[in-house]
Amino acid sequence: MIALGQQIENKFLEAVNKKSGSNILECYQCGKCVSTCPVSSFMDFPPREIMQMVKLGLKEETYMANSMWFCLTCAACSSRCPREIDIPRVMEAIRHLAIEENVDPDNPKVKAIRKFHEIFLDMIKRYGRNYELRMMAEFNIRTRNLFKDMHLAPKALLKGKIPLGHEKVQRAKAIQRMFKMAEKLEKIK
Amino acid sequence: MDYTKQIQDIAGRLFSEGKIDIFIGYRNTGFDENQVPVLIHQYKDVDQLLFTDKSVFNLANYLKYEHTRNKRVGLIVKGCDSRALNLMLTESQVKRENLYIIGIACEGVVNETGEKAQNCVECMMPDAVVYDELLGSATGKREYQVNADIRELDEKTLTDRVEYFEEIFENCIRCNACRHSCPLCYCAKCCIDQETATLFHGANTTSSAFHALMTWSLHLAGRCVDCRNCEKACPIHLPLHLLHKLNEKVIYENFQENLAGMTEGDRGAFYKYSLSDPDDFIL
Amino acid sequence: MTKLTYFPGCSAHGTSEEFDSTLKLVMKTLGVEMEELPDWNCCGATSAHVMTENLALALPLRNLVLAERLPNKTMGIACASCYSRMKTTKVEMDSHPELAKKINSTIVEEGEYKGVVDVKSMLQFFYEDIGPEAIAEKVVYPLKGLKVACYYGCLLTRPKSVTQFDSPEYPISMDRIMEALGAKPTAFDFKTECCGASFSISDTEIVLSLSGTILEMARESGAHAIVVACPLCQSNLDMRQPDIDKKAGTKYNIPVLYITQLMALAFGYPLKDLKPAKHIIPIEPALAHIGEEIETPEEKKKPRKVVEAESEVE
Amino acid sequence: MEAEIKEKIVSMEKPHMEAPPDWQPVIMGILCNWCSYAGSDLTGTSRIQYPPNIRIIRVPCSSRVDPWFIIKSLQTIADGVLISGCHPGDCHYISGNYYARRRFLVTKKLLNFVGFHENRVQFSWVSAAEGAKFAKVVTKVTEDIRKLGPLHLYKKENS
Amino acid sequence: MARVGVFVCFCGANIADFVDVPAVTEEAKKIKEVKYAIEYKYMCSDPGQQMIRDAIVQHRLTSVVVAACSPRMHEKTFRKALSDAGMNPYLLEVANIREHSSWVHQKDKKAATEKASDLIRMAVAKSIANEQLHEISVPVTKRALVIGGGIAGIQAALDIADARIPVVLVEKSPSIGGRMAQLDETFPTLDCSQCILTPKMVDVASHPFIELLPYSEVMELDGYVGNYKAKIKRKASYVNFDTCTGCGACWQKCPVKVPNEFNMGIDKRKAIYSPFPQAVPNKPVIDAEHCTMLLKGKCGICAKVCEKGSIDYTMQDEIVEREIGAVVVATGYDLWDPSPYEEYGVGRYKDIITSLEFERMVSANGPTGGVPVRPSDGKVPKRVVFIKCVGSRDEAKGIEYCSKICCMYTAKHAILLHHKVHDSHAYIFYMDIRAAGKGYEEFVKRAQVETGATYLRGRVSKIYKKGENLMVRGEDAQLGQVVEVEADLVVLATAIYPYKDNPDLARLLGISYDKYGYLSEAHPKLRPVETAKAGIYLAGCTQAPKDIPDTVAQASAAAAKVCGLFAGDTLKKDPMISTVNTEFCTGCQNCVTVCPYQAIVTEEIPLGHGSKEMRIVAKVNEGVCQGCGSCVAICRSMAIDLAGFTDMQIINEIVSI
Repeated sequence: MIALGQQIENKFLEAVNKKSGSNILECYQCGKCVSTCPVSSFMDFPPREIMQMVKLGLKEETYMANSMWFCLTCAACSSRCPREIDIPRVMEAIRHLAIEENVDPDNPKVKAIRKFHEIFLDMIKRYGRNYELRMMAEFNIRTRNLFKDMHLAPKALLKGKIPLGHEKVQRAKAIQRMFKMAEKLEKIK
Repeated sequence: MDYTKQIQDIAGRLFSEGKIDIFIGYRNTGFDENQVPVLIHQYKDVDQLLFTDKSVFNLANYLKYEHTRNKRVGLIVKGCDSRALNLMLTESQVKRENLYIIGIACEGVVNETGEKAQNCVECMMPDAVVYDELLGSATGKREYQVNADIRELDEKTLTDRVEYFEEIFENCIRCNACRHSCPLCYCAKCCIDQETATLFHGANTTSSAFHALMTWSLHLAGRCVDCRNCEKACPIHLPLHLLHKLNEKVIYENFQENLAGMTEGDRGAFYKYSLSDPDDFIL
Repeated sequence: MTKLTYFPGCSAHGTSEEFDSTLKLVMKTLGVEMEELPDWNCCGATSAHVMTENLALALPLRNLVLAERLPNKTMGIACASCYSRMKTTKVEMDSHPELAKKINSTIVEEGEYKGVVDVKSMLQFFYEDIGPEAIAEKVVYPLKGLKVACYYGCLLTRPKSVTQFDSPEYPISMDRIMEALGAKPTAFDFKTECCGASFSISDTEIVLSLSGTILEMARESGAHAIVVACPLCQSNLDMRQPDIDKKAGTKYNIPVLYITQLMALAFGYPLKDLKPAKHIIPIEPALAHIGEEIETPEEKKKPRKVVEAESEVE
Repeated sequence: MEAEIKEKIVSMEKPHMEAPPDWQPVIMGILCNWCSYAGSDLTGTSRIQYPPNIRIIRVPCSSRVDPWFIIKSLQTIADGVLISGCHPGDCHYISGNYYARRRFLVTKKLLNFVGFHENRVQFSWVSAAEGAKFAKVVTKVTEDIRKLGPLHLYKKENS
Repeated sequence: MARVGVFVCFCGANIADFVDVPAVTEEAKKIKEVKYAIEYKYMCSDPGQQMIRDAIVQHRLTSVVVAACSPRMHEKTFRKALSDAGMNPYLLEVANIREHSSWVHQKDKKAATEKASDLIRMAVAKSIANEQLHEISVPVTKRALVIGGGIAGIQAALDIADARIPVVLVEKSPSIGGRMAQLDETFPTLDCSQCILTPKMVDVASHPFIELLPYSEVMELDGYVGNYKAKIKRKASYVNFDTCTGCGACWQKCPVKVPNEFNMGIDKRKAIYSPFPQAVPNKPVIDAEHCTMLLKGKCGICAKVCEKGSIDYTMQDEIVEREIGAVVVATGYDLWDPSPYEEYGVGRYKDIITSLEFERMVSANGPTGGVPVRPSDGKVPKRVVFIKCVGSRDEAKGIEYCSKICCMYTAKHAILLHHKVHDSHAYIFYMDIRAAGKGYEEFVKRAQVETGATYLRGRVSKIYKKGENLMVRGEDAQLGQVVEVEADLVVLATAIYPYKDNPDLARLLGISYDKYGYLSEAHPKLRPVETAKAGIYLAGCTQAPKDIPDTVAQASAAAAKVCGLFAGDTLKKDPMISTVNTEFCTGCQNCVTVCPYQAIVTEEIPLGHGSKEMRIVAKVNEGVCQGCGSCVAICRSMAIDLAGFTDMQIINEIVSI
């Protein structure tokens, strides 16, 4: 059972609304997003339920969900939402709030996804561009799943699918400065 | 620009054919270079007539008076004058069938110092828009220009504008020459002479001048053709065009209306509306 | 000659080299001069907007600012993900000048964003700037007989507020281009369903399931091949196909081709220019259908419901 | 910043004129009978409070408002004028407010041109249902005019 | 010299608590023209009114100011008190010191009191300029015009005609009956629509007080309440209705086939046709857009087979004029076009139909003989998915409002499907079930329990084709699972949308409409059948979505309004209208241009006293003028004034404080 009624001021809802630019109170729970979402069956709580949880101000429960990490940002839901809520941005808002508040749910899949993104960003920070082979390898090393997708690698390499060299941005300094500045901006708010 | 010969010919023809009772034109003052309007009643007087770039007055004004009413009149109109005439026609003040109109494709008249007058420099429609006969070759509609004085005043601070206009309203002596010289001020009894308006003002005070000039300019908003008869008539040379040109600018920029009197049947901006008129100034 | 700034993205220089190379051939035929954006950087997809707010805008903004240094009015983007990020950034920057200023401050040394360069996906460029008619004119080897399922993926047409291009549910631009090439687009309902590309490394299970459905529906529609305009879609649907087959016990064998590969073929370039060896699922069997007569489609039968207003006389 | 703006507003028109200490602005409100007057009645019935500086005149329609009512008000007691009518499309008399809107814009610009601060003359659309909006509008207008101080321009000499 | 009496009301505590009433009265006494001032607890009460009456007589008052509540509240009451005392009621002015002072300045009694004094000063000043006015009475033409011959128009026409008031019923199509004639059975009782509607249609045709004008449209409406003049176009039917017997030989032999609008295009009709068998009048018309004889001059078969010789290819549209006193607008609704729902494949799949198409299929007189079939292959569907709220409640693709009737007719469709195809099953995707109405919830229960229809709560997100069938995917929110139904047929409960020509009609009638095109009522709660224009009333879906019971109720209400309007021989009218002072009028006719009611005309008067020359001046039509004052404000020579709100009165108010 979830006890309701303590929160007269729903700060969580306000925060999500502000960050996402949508008003979640407009959601009338039609569920069109859920059947639209290609990954809703992989989520603990499909988008419709996330909306309701935000409406009720269930912050911790929402942060613990994997839904926003699974969101593909494919925007299929928002293009069908009869109330024109930008659901991917709502998911994004919740994700960013969770990161800001250092919430790290103990969910291996979410951890893997987060790890992937961290490696990805790290790679851009270092080289300015991405390189799939290194990406795959680093991901497998860091998630201690060395042999995942290894069956694809030789085939892909053989077919020339994945080149061996890694391209880099010449003014890599600019990229690194950008990262530093962006991080600073993030903290200013 | 000199159409003296043509005008004398036409006026002579009209009189000899018995088509008109009166011809309104210009003649020399007799004592200086300037010209004054003249009403001619017979053929023998046509050689007084002339038309040059000193023919500044708007002759349509003389159609509002008793002695031309329901008479057959021939007259000369420049671009601006013709627009005033157009409005008078639309507002049923004159009958088209009573008029023989000599339109001028105007090249601009001069001011006292002999330069091209400001309203002619900024004129949007120098050709007569209504005429029986057009003299000169039409050059067509020009780009709209914001009046130079308005532009200058707009840049001033409010305080400066207050000072500037206070002087104008203070100097006005309420002689009503402006009103009498305006072809579009044809009311039998002007509203500012009526009881409701006069009740609370002295006759010649700043406040009454303010009230009179503001009311006057608002009654001419969307109708003033910028002929500047009023300014020429004003004994103390007040820049009366400022009020009219400001209204014209606001109307032109906000309502996308044609200038006053450009088309026949157009009564001016205040007598119609558009759903898309600006609404953002309203709370 | 039309000029275009070209943003290849990491994939075009990586997994999807055949997209890059055929794109260049096609542009040559169409008389478009492509100028690669100098010193471009990764747009951040798909990680930057997942993790951070500002970086997600800053990374694409640098590219936009760099593009403004070139005289070209339009930047064509090969990858749908890159396109989405860049266009989103452009829309955000153009509609929120305050935000633009803030984000711009992270890359001051690169210059100031002015918002003068338009961003288009290659598909959009083909459809809007070149047009199916102009493409049809260049065809020397019509692809008659080839039935293709046009797969747009999520980001080429969505969200509508960002892309302002075609329909988010049932787009037709690629179909029109395919028709211009002489191929027959099939009635394919999963044109814009997501293939799950952003999880291609981190959660393969999702990818297998989503891409599997798309392959299933493509086969259902009777297509010989799937056409795509995005490297991520291509690599997912092609490279993962053996895995999908293995997991679901199917045998789809549907090659996944880039729109530019078919264009190049129709424009008369030899098969080897398509780099068929790069495909995991061989493309030759599908291309063998070219030249076949297509059986009379069923739609020709008289419909019961009369929708046309035309009258007919017995 | 805000203080700067405030100072600027006050320093317009006639900067040397100071308001007497107990000065209260007088605002002439001209309201159309069907929307705004009804709306102002609703403000009353809802007991929504607003500053007591406005004096209300009822007219049938905003199109009844001759610009010289505004001029007259400004020349006599009023420091500011508020005119309110039905929202566009809601006019009880079909199109009255559209005609009025044009006149208002020109009047406002003309008055501003000859030296009246633009906040001296304000317009609003208030429907019969917008009691709260009416209070908000009156409060805003009153505050605007309070900031501007007493009006000294072209006042009737014998008032 | 004016002698004004001021009467200040305490309004119990309403005014007295926040305004110092005695001080206000004292202040009023100081005004020069005020000869008498007094306060009282309740001015509107009988003793209060008596005080006013007494004072008028005793103090020989020339005008009266009551300082109390809003004039919108009690102006009439006090006017009556004045006339009871033998004084012209329009010499009253009300100072609104309650709504405009005591209620809105409750925290500042001093300021509220000052303001109240000022308001009284203004009212006194205004009242000095008040003039005696007299109510205007206008004659009434006792004939009503009903626009639209659906159930709303039929009901309104019958009710008005039954009160022995002549009615002109104008219907655009060849027959009356409207949307209701297209329905099979009606909720919640499942009586057959034809069975209950056709008797009423026949009544209309045979009623001595109803003039039925089918195949006609209203082109113009001039005038004002009680005195309208309508121009009605009778479209050329090319059939002489007087001689035609409706035998049907013509339409049986006509070779031209056209999609049948009455059956939503499912089958075809001929170019000469009567829309349906029970049509009233049951006479055919020729569709000029498709008839080959009229288009190309070839054919002429109908004329050959007509024994009565009723076919006349040379017939022309005809304009008829009717003088009428009131109008009932009942133009009904259209269905919203669902094509923005691309994710449903609307337009791509034949087996997705709208609810009205389904209705025609299950109708006994419908194109498929009462059995639903799949448009693609003609098979009888077994699994039918109904999707509610298609277009309704959807800001993104459709419209914001709830169409009100879809919940009920979808339940009905489920039941009808079960009746017609016993081994079928209905799946209904819904968002909410809105079944507020007598017997409605019970009806939905019947659909759920008796026919076992599966109700799934969720909006459908996608429909795609798999083989022959359609896969319908949506969430079952109760289950929290995405479900997919393999359907033979999908029926969209598309939204109700106002009749497409409503905006044009509204402009023609001079009434307003909302952003969708629904005609606007004068007040959403208290004047739901009136429009803002006197004498024009609304009935049915032209005003908002409605079901049949509500439509009939509103139609009867509109009829009652018409009967009420016609109860007297004349209409009384407020005298607050414009008058022209011809002395000042310049005849510029700007007032004619701006008058929204065309109430100003011109007349010629002698130029001067005894002069033969004439000049043009404006003239106000008393019956038409509504008293807006637009003409007054634009009249530069101040020749027009508005009684009750004269320039003098308003200026007096402005300068009084």
